[in-house]
Amino acid sequence: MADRYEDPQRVDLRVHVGDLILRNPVMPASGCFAIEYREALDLNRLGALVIKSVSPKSRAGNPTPRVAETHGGMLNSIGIPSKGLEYFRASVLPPYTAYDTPVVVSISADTAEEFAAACAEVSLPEVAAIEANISCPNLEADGMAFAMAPETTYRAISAIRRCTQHPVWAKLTPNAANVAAVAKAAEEAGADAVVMGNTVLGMAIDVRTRKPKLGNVMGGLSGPAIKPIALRMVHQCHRAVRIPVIGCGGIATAEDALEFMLAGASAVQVGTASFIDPGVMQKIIDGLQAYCEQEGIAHLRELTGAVQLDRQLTDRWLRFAQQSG
Amino acid sequence: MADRYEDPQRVDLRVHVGDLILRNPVMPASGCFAIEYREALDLNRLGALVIKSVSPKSRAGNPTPRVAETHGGMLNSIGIPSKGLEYFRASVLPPYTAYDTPVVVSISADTAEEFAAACAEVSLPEVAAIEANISCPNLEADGMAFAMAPETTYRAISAIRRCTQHPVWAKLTPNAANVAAVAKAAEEAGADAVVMGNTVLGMAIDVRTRKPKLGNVMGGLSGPAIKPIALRMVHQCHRAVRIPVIGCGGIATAEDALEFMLAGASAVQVGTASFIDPGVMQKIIDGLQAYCEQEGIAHLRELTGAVQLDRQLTDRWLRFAQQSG
Amino acid sequence: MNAIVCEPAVATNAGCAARVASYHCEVMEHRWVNARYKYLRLHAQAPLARITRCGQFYQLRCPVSERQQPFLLRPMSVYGTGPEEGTIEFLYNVTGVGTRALAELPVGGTMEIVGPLGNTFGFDPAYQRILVVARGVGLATMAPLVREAGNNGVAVTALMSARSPADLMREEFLRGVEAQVHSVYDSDGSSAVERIEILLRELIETQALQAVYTCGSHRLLMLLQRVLADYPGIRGEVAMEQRMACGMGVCLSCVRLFDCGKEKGGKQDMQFLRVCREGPVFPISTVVGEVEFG
Amino acid sequence: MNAIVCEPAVATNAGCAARVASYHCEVMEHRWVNARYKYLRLHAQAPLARITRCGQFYQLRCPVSERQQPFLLRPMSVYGTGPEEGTIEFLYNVTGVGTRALAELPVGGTMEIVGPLGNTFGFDPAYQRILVVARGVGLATMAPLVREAGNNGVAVTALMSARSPADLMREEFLRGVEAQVHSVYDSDGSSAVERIEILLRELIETQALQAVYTCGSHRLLMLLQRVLADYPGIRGEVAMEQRMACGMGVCLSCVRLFDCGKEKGGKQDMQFLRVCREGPVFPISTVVGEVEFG
Ligand SMILES: Cc1cc2nc3c(=O)[nH]c(=O)nc-3n(C[C@H](O)[C@H](O)[C@H](O)COP(=O)(O)OP(=O)(O)OC[C@H]3O[C@@H](n4cnc5c(N)ncnc54)[C@H](O)[C@@H]3O)c2cc1C
Ligand SMILES: Cc1cc2nc3c(=O)[nH]c(=O)nc-3n(C[C@H](O)[C@H](O)[C@H](O)COP(=O)(O)OP(=O)(O)OC[C@H]3O[C@@H](n4cnc5c(N)ncnc54)[C@H](O)[C@@H]3O)c2cc1C
Ligand SMILES: Cc1cc2nc3c(=O)[nH]c(=O)nc-3n(C[C@H](O)[C@H](O)[C@H](O)COP(=O)(O)O)c2cc1C
Ligand SMILES: Cc1cc2nc3c(=O)[nH]c(=O)nc-3n(C[C@H](O)[C@H](O)[C@H](O)COP(=O)(O)O)c2cc1C
Ligand code: FES
Ligand code: FES
Repeated sequence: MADRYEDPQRVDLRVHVGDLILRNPVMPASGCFAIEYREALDLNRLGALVIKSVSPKSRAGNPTPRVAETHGGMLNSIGIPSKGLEYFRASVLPPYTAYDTPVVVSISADTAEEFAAACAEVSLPEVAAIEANISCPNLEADGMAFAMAPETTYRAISAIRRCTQHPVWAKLTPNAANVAAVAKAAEEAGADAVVMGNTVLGMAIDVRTRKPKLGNVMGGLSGPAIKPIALRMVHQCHRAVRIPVIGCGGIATAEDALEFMLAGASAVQVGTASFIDPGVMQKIIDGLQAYCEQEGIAHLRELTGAVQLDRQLTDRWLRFAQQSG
Repeated sequence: MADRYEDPQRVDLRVHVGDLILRNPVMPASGCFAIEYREALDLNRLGALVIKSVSPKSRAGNPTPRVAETHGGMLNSIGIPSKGLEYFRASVLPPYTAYDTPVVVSISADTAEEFAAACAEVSLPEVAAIEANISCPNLEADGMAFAMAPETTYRAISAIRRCTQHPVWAKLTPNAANVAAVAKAAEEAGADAVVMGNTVLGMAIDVRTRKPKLGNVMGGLSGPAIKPIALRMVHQCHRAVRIPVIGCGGIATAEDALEFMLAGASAVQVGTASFIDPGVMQKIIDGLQAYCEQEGIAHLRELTGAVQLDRQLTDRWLRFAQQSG
Repeated sequence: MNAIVCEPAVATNAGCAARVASYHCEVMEHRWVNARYKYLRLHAQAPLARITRCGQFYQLRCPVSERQQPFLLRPMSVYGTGPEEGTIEFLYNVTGVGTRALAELPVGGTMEIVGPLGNTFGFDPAYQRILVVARGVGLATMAPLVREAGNNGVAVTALMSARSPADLMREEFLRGVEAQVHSVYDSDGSSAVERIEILLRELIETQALQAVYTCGSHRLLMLLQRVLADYPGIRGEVAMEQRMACGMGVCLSCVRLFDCGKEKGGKQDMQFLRVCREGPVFPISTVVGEVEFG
Repeated sequence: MNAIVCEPAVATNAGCAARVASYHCEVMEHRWVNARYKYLRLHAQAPLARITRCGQFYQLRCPVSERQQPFLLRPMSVYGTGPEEGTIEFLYNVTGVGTRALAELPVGGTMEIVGPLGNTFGFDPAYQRILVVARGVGLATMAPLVREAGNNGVAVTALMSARSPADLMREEFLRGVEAQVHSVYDSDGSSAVERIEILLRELIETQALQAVYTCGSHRLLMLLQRVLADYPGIRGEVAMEQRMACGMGVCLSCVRLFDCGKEKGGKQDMQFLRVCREGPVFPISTVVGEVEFG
């Protein structure tokens, strides 16, 4: 059945994320999107709609100031303010499901059991997939989170897997030392995709007042500054797992999105860039279209993992270099 | 005894790194400095001279291209080209020791034993301290290095400690998940200071050629982009250990240096910024001087760790927020 | 989109037809009005004058230069619009990275602005007289309100507070609208809270005020809250500030706590509201006078 | 600092008195010379003309704009200096992020340049005739050499290769110096290697050449290496390019492998040398003709 909001051009921008088919690979990153963006974007033209993480427990979020800018990026310590799942289902979710675009609910929770129960609760017919935010810097533990290690990742995702038939995406953190192993644990525990990645824990100080720039002292770094880190991790995950990888971190242009796809992403999430231009996601989609036309690419999804690696290069270099004294 | 190159002004810029007293906290980061900078700087006015890492084994370094720029930073995969320690002692070291500034030799090695032997070999009277580069992304192991974990850090540093009386600085990597634990391991193994940190492993792809921008595929991200990450880690190390922390990562201005000192650094290293302006270290020193004069600070070293944290803030915030529905 | 606070967010936004966009503008005029403030007039190929309402703000993409590289957009109240459809004006204080970069923008240069954002002042053309209490940059925010009053034949009393007469910017505030102006200064002590309180109460008692608006001073806001508590019939509104990232209600960085009155159960109903979305204009009575959080 | 390759790095640099600095320059002239190349004339409050030598380069801090944010400096050969002490010229191809940003720099604007960097062409004023073999941007690098030859009464033969006559930039290369010019083009097939080889051998046989210099084409470089092997008495030099970060010999990013001839033991002495420091000018005979590394 043809998607009536599908781009009518010759190029096929559709991508697969497990069993889900998205009309294009561009979706918002959780926490950097809310229904208000319908004022700036046609939500029927995005690949998916990812909602701000919700936690089953009611939470106030972190002290203000909650944002600070850095070179080529920003720090945030919003936390996950939440009025609980009941409020979420009754008042937050409905406007998103009014569109013809798959809705992804992001869950944040403190324990594996809480995660599982929350995911079960949002496994509604109108929800296309559940993103488990096992990566949000848990600041009480100095930045530690489930996705910091393969074991805790496995525990959280398998608990969730037992409680839902919905596609589960595991959102990993770039603060982990070995993301490939973490991605593998998520895959083994039954995740349908991994989202790589979240913000990198950072800090900034005002040298005049000598105070931290964030009320919460530390916070997550996002934006173009972290793009090379996220891209590297997407590539590492792509090499480590068979499930799709969704790239996230610093994407602001169609070129950035293409770089992530070449590195191994099946789809991409756009976060901070929307704060600079709320219409940026549509511009990225248009740019992907234009690139495919220029380069004669019929199906955008063929680019996933298509980076050209020359596996013998280093060997050849070393042989070449051996000639040197 | 007065240092004749010490800045003659009222402000005391001297800092202590263990038993070493530096005339000011500003020194180059290893690999971003070589004797050629004497053409652009008075090396007698820097806090210390840190030489490019040398490995006991002869190595060619990585394939070209070895550098690529990113938003607010750069990637490098130079590797550690080396002609061995004998060449180093005979031909590399001597011009550095001609100055009245402490010389720090940086060692890179593949095993703990190789590290220990190399450190012993460079424990020369004209060498003020040895920096053990246990952090350089070991790209054959997908970015793994000694400093990725406390155990391997402890092993490398204690092997070194047994073989030298010289001050040993452990250079840690931001790719580790828990730098505080790694710093603690270095301290327990007998390091005199930790240098936090090195480059963050990253990647970039040219979307036209579809090839990685670095011959080596992945490389280390440095420059202003990583500053908030390095700063956070300096602060975490400062809270975790009693030995001095030397801050490194994205420092380009006096304000940046001050931010690192407030976060807990006793001294700072400047890397990539010198590539943009080879005279930048002197400008940073002058800026520290000016800041101290403006703010009425007599001894710069008092700023170490002087960030003003309000430890009750979150509690107060939560009580405040509890009022909300 | 008036300042009717404490409705559930969903209801506030439902069916909202306003369009927010990034507008490419040309700099038509850009000059210092005193040692710290600059006046900026932009022109876009879009009917900004028509779509922008009194009290709203835009987020400005300050230019990037070698020395200043602002990343986030900067929220700025609309100081004025028109007479051309595409014309919009700002009046801003040159303080940090972004506004210093902005100050270097040459006439003929271009910049992006995102908006219109936020709610509007609650103003009724049938009012007889309003009181505006301004300090510093607050006058940029309330200038459109003064103009609207002028256009509608509503009398204006202005209480202007400044460090010294040189900082007052009286002409910049009134822009030709007739008003009864009371100026107070730090330099001669006339801006002391006790003295302003006496003046305020006198104005309220003697003038038939329907509404009081303020912006730019926490101290004056708290004073007004106290004084207006005695006059529940008078509308009192304030335009607030907070650090922002998205400016559109999405990121939750710009929250402040508000006291939305008694719930049915008798408990105070305190809510975190987004300054960029439920605000920037709030009823003065709802402001929680905390000062310890940034 | 001539192109005497393969000395140990330490010796090359020892006692080096040259000063490298970041110079703040004003843009005096900036214009397109054809569809892809721009000419840039800068002025600094420093005797750049006096301290800069033939074949050296500077690193340019390209301006930062909303759309282009180059981070690293861009290496550019000096196209000319003087007549004023503070004047320096560049001729550059607008290709990527940095040069596109550079192309937007207005006359009257300012930029930083770092230098002078690198070694120089080996040129002897006593020469009778030199041959310069240029393609594309190579002519910017060799233009000062042509001028120096002209100033010293040394005859110049120029072999210029281009896509088409419109791309040749003959006047830009010679800048008034008399020369015997042979132009070859891709468009009419005259730039084919076999045809150039015939031309080259003829020139070498018939003209009393003391030196041959080249820049801008790997293909021509390899051809020259082959041809010059038959004429060991002729000095052959090439200016090379490589990705750079520091430009000063510090970071080791700009290495290429060179063949420095037989060692005592009879083994080939191959060395990684820094294009920014031991170069950019190298003896043609030492170039290792690899093409597979970037
Ligand atoms: C709704 C609204 C309307 C405003 N209207 C005006 C106006 O008309 N004229 C005017 O001069 N100023 C106005 N301000 C304040 C203005 O946004 C800040 O002065 C400006 O952001 C400072 O930026 P900077 O880069 O110069 O300062 P920096 O200190 O370098 O800014 C660093 C960060 O802090 C933020 N920030 C700093 N001060 C403030 C502040 N007071 N409020 C919110 N964020 C801040 C910046 O946006 C930036 O993200 C308004 C603020 C808000 C929220
Ligand atoms: C010693 C030397 C002298 C040069 N002289 C001239 C000259 O006079 N005129 C001229 O037009 N060009 C010259 N070049 C080439 C010039 O440096 C590049 O064209 C320029 O760096 C491209 O920058 P970009 O930002 O436009 O391209 P991008 O592709 O966006 O650059 C990305 C990165 O790659 C580097 N890079 C790209 N191409 C080259 C190259 N060919 N050589 C070295 N680095 C490169 C850039 O410096 C930058 O770091 C010279 C190069 C060297 C090494
Ligand atoms: C203000 C803000 C709030 C965020 N909130 C969430 C969140 O609730 N859940 C989550 O999984 N990620 C959250 N993130 C992380 C983003 O989804 C994204 O992973 C990260 O910002 C990196 O992408 P970017 O560089 O494109 O912004 C948040 C990021 C920002 C900047
Ligand atoms: C080109 C380059 C080469 C480097 N070589 C080394 C090295 O040999 N040894 C080492 O410990 N660190 C090396 N580093 C890392 C730097 O010392 C420094 O830790 C890092 O660049 C972060 O600091 P910065 O952002 O100020 O550059 C190198 C960095 C760069 C950019
Ligand atoms: S600034 Fe993002 S919600 Fe207000
Ligand atoms: S560019 Fe750094 S060594 Fe040549």
